[in-house]
Amino acid sequence: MTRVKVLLFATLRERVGGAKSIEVDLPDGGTIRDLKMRIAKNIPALEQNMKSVLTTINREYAFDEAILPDGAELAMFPPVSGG
Amino acid sequence: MTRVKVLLFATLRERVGGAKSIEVDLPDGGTIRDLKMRIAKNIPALEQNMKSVLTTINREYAFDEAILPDGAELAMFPPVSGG
Amino acid sequence: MQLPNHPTIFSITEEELDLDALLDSITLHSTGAAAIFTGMVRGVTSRGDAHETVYLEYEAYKPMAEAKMKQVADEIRARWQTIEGIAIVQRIGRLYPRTPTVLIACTAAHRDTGVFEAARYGIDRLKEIVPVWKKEVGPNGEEWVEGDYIPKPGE
Amino acid sequence: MQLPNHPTIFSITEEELDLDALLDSITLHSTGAAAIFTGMVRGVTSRGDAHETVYLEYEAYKPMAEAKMKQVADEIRARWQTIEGIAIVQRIGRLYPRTPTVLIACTAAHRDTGVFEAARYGIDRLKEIVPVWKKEVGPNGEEWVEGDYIPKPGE
Repeated sequence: MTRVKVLLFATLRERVGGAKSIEVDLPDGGTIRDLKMRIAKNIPALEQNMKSVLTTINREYAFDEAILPDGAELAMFPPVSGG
Repeated sequence: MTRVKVLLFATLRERVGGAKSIEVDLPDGGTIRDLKMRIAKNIPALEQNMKSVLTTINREYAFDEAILPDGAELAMFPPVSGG
Repeated sequence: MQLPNHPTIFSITEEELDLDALLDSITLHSTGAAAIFTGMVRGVTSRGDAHETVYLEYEAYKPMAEAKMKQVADEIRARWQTIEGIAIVQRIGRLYPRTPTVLIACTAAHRDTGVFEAARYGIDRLKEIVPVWKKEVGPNGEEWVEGDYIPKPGE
Repeated sequence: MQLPNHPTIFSITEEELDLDALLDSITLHSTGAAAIFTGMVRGVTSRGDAHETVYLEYEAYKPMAEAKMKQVADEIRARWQTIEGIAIVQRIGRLYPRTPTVLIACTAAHRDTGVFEAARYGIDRLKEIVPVWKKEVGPNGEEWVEGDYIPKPGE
């Protein structure tokens, strides 16, 4: 098991009371899909968000099959709305 | 005969030593074409310019057939090049 | 088509252009987007007859130029009825390389209803019908820049 | 395709946008044209779900947002090789109606080689891939604005 830290933004951050990040334990070699499933299970406030959330690994968009590298910077947020 | 004053800009003004305007005597009821012919004849420095010059009456573009109204503001200049 | 609160700014000026102030003056409470075009004096030109420029000397037939700027703004409003504010400013006098010389700015509620096209139309029309001329002064002498557009009746 | 002297400015900032300074920073000796897009906070919105806005609260994933702005600039240079300078700036924090929030500016030697299209492309891409969000605060409560673009692998 590895403990991974995930940065949260916008609605996701609000759902967890303003926390800038959460930490989750995952089996080694876990994927983005595993991460989302674990968050949906462990943090009920974020369960709904896991369906449409965008995920990044080291500041690049990453998708369900991607394996989480050791020590990577992970983030989750809704589709962007800047401008 | 009426004496008309014509404002000059850009190359035309330079051709007459920087004068901002010239004055020409024209028969009453004269047109832009008459004005250009008279200038070409009376002011040799401007003869070449009369072929491609733009003319305005009261700050609107005017063409060869237009009759010069009494007391109108007349101007002549080359195609514009601002920006 | 100009609504009473839709600002139109046009001027021939010898002052430095202030983009932030001009933009502010055409921003309404309903404005969400602006497209701004500016032209600058090029110190070096590669396209066509390649050359260097020391400075440009701009001259205008001021009252007619301002009237034609107003006409360009009216033409923009007739084509893009979504446009809220319009600013058209031409700086004149002696202007050196890198100096902004002209500005056309158009505002609207959203970016996809014509602001870019309106600003492009505005600068194209300004270069056709607004009576402003420039003399180019280079290392080897000076030359008036001549346009090539002949206005048609009604323009 | 970026030449060594072709400036690219990108930033997430809490400071007021300074259009004149930004334009100056992407103006070369060979520059003759600039297209600038700015977005502002609308106080009143008529299109779609009509509503009023008291202010917007912007938030960014700053290091990734700046990296994605750099990517947008690279995409612009790959598409329009005539572009000289590019500035992309997003202001964040609490921003009130009429305030410019975002700027995309592109410069080139001439106006007819893509500056307008490049600036339009830039703001469209920023709204797709640059991680910035806004919460809208109105007279009757607040709501996060949700985008609808899902980046594809490699974006």
